[in-house]
Amino acid sequence: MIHVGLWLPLLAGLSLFMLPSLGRTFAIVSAAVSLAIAVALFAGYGGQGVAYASQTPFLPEVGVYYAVGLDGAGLLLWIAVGLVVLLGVWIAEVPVRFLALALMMQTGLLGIFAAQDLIFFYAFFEATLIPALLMLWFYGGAERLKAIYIFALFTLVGSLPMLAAIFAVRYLGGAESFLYTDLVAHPLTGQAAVLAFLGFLVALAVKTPLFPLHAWLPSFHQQNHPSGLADAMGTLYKVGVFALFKWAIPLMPEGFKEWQGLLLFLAAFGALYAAWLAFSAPDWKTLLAYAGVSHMGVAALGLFSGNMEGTVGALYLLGASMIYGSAMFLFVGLVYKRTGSLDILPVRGLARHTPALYVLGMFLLMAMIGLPGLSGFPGELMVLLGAYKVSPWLTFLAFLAVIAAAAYALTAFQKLFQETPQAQAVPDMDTREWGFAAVTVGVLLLMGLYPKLFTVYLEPLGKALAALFGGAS
Amino acid sequence: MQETFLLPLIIALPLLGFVLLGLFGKRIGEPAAGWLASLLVLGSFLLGLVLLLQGGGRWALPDWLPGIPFSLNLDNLSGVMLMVVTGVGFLIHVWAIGYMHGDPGYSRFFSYFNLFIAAMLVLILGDSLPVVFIGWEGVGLASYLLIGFWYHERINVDSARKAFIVNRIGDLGFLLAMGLLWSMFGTLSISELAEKVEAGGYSFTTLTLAGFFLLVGAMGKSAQVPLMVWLPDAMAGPTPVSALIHAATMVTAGVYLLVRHAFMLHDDAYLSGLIVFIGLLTAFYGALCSLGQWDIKRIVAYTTLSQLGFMFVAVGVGAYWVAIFHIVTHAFFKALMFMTSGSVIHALGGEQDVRKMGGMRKYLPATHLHGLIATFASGGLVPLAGFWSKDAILAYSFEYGPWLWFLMLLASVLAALYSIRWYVLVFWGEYRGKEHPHESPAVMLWPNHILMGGAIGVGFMGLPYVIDYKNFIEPFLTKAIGEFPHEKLPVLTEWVLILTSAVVAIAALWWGFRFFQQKMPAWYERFQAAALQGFYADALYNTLLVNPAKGLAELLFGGDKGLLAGFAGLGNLVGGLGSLLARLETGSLRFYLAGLLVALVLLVGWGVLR
Amino acid sequence: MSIGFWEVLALLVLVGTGLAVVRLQNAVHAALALIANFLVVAGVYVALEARFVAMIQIIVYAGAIVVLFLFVIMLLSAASANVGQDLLPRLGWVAALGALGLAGVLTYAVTRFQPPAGTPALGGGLPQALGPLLYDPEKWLYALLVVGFLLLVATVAAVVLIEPERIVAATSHPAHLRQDQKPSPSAGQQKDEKAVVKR
Amino acid sequence: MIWLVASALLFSIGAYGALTRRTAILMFLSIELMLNAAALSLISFSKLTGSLEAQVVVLFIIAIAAAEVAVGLGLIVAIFRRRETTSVDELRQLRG
Repeated sequence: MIHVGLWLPLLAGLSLFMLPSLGRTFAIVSAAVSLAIAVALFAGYGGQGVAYASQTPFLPEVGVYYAVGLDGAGLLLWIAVGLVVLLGVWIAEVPVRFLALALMMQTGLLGIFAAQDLIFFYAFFEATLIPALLMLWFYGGAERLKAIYIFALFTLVGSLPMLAAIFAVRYLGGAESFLYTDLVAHPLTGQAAVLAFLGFLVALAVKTPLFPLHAWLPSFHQQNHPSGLADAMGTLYKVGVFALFKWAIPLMPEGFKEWQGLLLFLAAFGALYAAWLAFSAPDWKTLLAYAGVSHMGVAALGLFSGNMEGTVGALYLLGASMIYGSAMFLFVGLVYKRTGSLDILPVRGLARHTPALYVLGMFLLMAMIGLPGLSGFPGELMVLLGAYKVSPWLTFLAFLAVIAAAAYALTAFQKLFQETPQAQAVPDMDTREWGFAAVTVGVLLLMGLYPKLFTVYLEPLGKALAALFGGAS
Repeated sequence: MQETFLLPLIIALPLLGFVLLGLFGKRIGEPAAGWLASLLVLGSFLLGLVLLLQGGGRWALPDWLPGIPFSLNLDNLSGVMLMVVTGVGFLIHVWAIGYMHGDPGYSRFFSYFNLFIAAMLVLILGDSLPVVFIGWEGVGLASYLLIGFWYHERINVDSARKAFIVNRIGDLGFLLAMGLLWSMFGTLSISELAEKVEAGGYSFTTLTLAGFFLLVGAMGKSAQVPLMVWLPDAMAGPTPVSALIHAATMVTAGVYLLVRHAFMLHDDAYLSGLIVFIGLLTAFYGALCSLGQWDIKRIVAYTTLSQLGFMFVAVGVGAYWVAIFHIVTHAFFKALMFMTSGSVIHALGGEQDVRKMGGMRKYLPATHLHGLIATFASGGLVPLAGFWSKDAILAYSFEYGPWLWFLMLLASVLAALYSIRWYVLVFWGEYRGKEHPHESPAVMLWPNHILMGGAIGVGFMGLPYVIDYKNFIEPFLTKAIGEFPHEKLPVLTEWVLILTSAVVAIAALWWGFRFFQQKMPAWYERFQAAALQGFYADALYNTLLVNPAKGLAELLFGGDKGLLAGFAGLGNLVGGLGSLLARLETGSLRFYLAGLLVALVLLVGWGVLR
Repeated sequence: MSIGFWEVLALLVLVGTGLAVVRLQNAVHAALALIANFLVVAGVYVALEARFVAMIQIIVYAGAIVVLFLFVIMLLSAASANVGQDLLPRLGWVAALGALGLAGVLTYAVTRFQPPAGTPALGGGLPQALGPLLYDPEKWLYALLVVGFLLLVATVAAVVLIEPERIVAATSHPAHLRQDQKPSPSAGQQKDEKAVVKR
Repeated sequence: MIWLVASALLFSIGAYGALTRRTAILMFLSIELMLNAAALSLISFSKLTGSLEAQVVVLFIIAIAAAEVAVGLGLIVAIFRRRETTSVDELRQLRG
C-alpha cells in the first residue's frame, strides 16, 4: 500500500496534466485517496521502528536500493502532506494543470519522508523542485522570473555540497550501500564528518529555511499564484528539519556536535528576527513567509537541542506548521478572491460581511502564533522544554518571538477584518469553503488538544536521537 | 480525592456553550442564547460544588505529551476559585442578558463569554503547568476577543491587541518557568513539583529564578507594574466583560498562580520581597491613577489595579490564604462596582463620563444601594467583606514589618478615597447630563442584589482569630496550599490593628465624601492631569519600547532585502572572478601555448623535485 | 654507456640543427635543418639498437613528412617567417625562459633515471624482433589496425580539407546560420559565389 | 643517458620554436621536432631497459605523426585559402 500511496499522486498528476478534461474532481479524488492511504497506514502502524519497509535493488552494484518505509515522523508528515494537498485542491480556484502539478509534487514530498535510501532521498528531494518551479513559472506573478532565479539558485547551489557529502558519508563512512540502516551503522567520524555535515547543512538550511539562508523565501511566496496553492505546497517543501533529523544528524553525529552551538544560535536568532520583521511586511504573503521562517527557526532550535523533548517538539511543530501554514496561505487566497489584493493596508474591515471567514481566520492565526489548545502549541512547548536544557539564553531569545508573533499577526488581522466596516459587501463562505474550514479547524483542535495521538510515536524517535549524544533525555 | 470524569465535564459545559452559540448563535437568538450560556455556567457551578463537597477530585490523561500528563485537580484552592468564577460568572452572565439586549452581536458575546469561563476553568483546574497554560492563554484570547468585541471601532481593537501583546510578555515568563522547572525536576505537574521542591537537592538560586519567571507571568496577567498598561485600556470592552474578566476573575489568575506555587515562594526572601515591592507599587499606582480618571469604567479599572496590588502584597508576605480570601471578597464587591457602573451607563444610554453623571441616587434607587455597598466594601468599612480581607492583609504586613503595615494603611486610605470619589461623582450632586436615566430591568438588578449580599457577608468566612478562633476559610485553604509556619500576632496588637484600620477607613470615607463634593483645589487639578494619563506610563512605553521596536522591524525588513542583495553580491563576485578569468581567453594560440609551457615546467618541476 | 667523440658530435649537431629549425627565417631552410636533424636522430637510433625504427625514421619522417612540409611551403609561397604583425612581442622572452626551465627540469629528471641492471638483448631492433610484437593479437595488433584506419581517415580528411571549393562552401555556410538581413536564398548564394571567386 | 639529455634539449628547443614562430607551418615544424624528441627518449629508454615495446610505440608515433601532418597541413592550406595568411596571431576565432 505504501507504494500506491507514494506513486498514485504522480500518476494522477501526470494523467491530469495530459488530460485536463478529467477536471478538478479527479484531483480531489486522488488527493482524498492518498490521504486515506496515509491515515490507513497510520492506523495500522504498530509502534516502533520503520514500518511498511520494502527494498528492491535499483543499482545494487553501487549500493542503491529503492527502499521506502515509514516511521512515526514519516507517518505524521504523510498525513500532513495528504491533508494539505487535499485542502489545496479542494479550495484553490486554479487551472486544472496547476492541480496536476501539485499532485506531482505530492509524490516528491511523500518520497522525501518515506525514502530509506539516501540516493532516493536525494532524488525525491531534488525532483520535488521541478513542479514547484513549474508552478511558479506558469502561474506566478509579474516578477516571477526573478523569483524563480533566486529560488532555483538557492536550492540548486545548496544541493551540490549535499551531493558531495552524500558520497563522503557512504564511502568515507565505509557503508556497504546507501541504505539508511547501513549508513547509520557506519556513522562518519572526525574532520570528514564536520565537513560532510556542513555539506548537508547548506542544502537543508535552504529548505528549512534557516537564517540567513531564508532570503529566497519572501520573493518565492510573493510571486506565487494568489490562490495560495503553490505557497501551500512550498510550505510542505520546508523539509529541512526533517532531513536534518532523519539523515544529517544520525549519519554524522560528530559533525553535528561541532556545529551545534552555531546552529542553535542561528535557529534562535532567526526565529526572533523573522518574527520581528514580519511586523513590517506590507502584504500577507510576505508576512506568512516570515512567520514560516520564524516557526521553522523554533523547530530547528528544538532539533538542534539534540534531546528527546526538543526532537519531538521539532517534528510535531513541523507537521503542525505544515498544516496551519499551508491553510493560512489558502485562507489568504480566499481573502484575495474577495478583495483582489493581498496588501495589508488599507484597512478592509471584512468581518462585518464575512463573520464565518473571520472566525476561520482567527483560528488559523491563533494556531500560527502558538495558542495553547491549537496545533502550534504542543510542538512549541516541547521545543521550549528541550531547548531550555541546552541553552536558556537562546531559548529566551527565540521565544521573544512569542511576543513579536502576537504583534505582527494581530496587527495584520486587525487591518483585514476589523476597524471600519467595509463599504461594499463581499460574500461570506460558501459550502465548499465551509468544508475547508471544518476540516482545518478540526485538525487544528485535534492536534492541539490530543497531541498524544502522534507524540507516542515521535517519542521513541526523539529518544533514539538523544541516545546519539549520550542519551541525555 | 477521586478519579472522576466529571471534572473535565465542568469545563466541557461552557465549552459546549461556546461551540453551540458560535455555530448556531444567530438561530438561537435573543434572549435564549444568553440564558443558555448562563445555565451552562450554572451547571458548571453546581457540578463543581457537588464535587467540592465530596472532597474534590482528579482526572488525568497520562502522557498527553511525552512525560506530561493532561491532569486536572479539584482541591480546596481550585475549588474556591471555581466557585468564584462560575458563581460570580453566572451572575454576570445573567446581568449581561439585560445589558447586551439589542446588540447585533448578542449571541457572539455569550459565545465568547462561555469560552472565557471554559478557559478560566482550565486555568484553575489544571494540575500540570502546560494545562494551566492552555487556560492561561485561553483567557487571554477570550479577553482579546471581548475587549475588541465592538471591533469596528479602531480604539477597541487597538486596546484588545495591546492587552494580548502585553499579556504575552507575561506568558513568555510562564513559558520560561516551564522550561526551567522541567530542566530542574523533569516534571511539570504541580503536585509532583511540590514534592520535589520539598525533597530538595537543587540549587535555590535556580528555584528563585523559576519563581521569578512565574512572577513575570503573574504580573502580565494580573496587570502589575510595570505590565499594568493594558488593563485600563481593556475597558473598551462591554461592561460585563470588565466586571467578569478584568475585575473578578482573570486578572486574579496571576495571584492564583503564585498561591498555587506557594511551596516555591515561601522560603524565598528575595522573591517574596520582590512580590511585596511590586504589589505595593501597583497598589499605589492604581489608587493614584484612579483618583484622576473621568471615565467611570477607567476609575473602576484602576481601583482593580490597586486591589490586585493588595493581593500581591498578601502573597509576598506569605499570607497565601488571605490573597485568595481577598480574591473572593474582591470578586464580589468589584463585580458589583462594575455592574453598578454598567447599570448607570445603561441607564444613561452609553454615557461613561462621570462629569455628565451625578445625582443618580434619585433616579436609580436600587442601583444606588448597590453602589453604596460596593463603595463601602471596597473602601474597607466595618464589617463589610472588603474590610476583613484587607485587614488580614494588613495584619500579615505588620508581621512582615511595621513599615509595610504603615504603607499598606496609606494605600487603603487611598482605596477608601477612590471608592468614595466614584460614589460621590456618580450618585451625589446634581445630574449633569441630558439623557433621561431609567432604572435597569430585573434581570440586571437581581444579580446585583446577590452580589451585594456577597459583598456584605462573604467576609465573615475569614474573620481574624481574635474574633473567631477558627474561621472557615484559613484551614480550608491551607489544606491545599500547604501549612507554612507563621506566628500569630498577640491579641492586643491584633485588636489595635483592626481598630486602627477600621477607624482610618471610616475617617477616609467621611473626609472623601465631603471633599469630592466641593470644587477641587488647584493642587488636586494638577495631580489629576497627571493621573488621568496614568502618570504617562503609556507615553513612556511608546517612546522607549514600542516605537523603537517598530522602527527596528522596519530596519530589519529593509535589512532582509539587503541580505538577498548580499547573496546576489556573492553571485556577482563569482561572476566577476569569471570575467577576470575570461580575459585570459585571448584567442591567441601562442598565448595559450605559453600557458601550456609554463604549466608544463611547473608540473614537471613539481614532479621531479617533490 | 661511454660518452665518446661521436656521441658529443651527434649531440652538438642535434642541438645545432634543432636551433636552426626554430630560428632560421627562411622556412625552406628550417625544413631542411629538420631533415638533417631527423637523419642524425636516425643514426642515433641505429646506435641504440633500433635499426628498423631508424629506417622508418628516414623513410617516413625525413623522406615523406618533411618533404610534405616543403611542398606546402612552396605551394603557399610561405617561405618567410616574418608574416603579419607580432601581436605578442614579449612572448620571445617568456618562451626562452620557459624553454630553459623546461630543459633544466627535464634534464634533471632524466639524469635521475636509474637503469635496471643487466640489459637483455634487443635483437638489434630488427623487424624480426618487432614483428611478433606488432602482429600479436595479445599485444599491439589491434592498435596497429586502428592506426591504419586512422591513416586512411586522415588521408580522406586532408583531401576534403584542401580540395573542392564546393564542399567547403556547402559545409561551412549552412543556410540556417546565415546572418543576412534579407533571407532571399538567391542573394545569399550570390554572395557565396563572390567570396569563392575572390579566393 | 646522453641521448635522454639530447631528447630533453630537443624538446625544449621545439617548445621554444612553437612559441616564437608566427607562421603556422613553422610552428608545426617545431612541434614535429618536439614529437621527435619524445620518440628519441623512448628509444633511449628502450636501450636502457631493454624493452622492445618502446620501439613499437615509436613506430606508432611515426605513423600518427604522418596522419597528423597530413591533416594539419591540410588545415593550414585550407585556412590559407580562406584568409590568405599563415600567421597564427591573426587567427583569433578560437575565442568563444
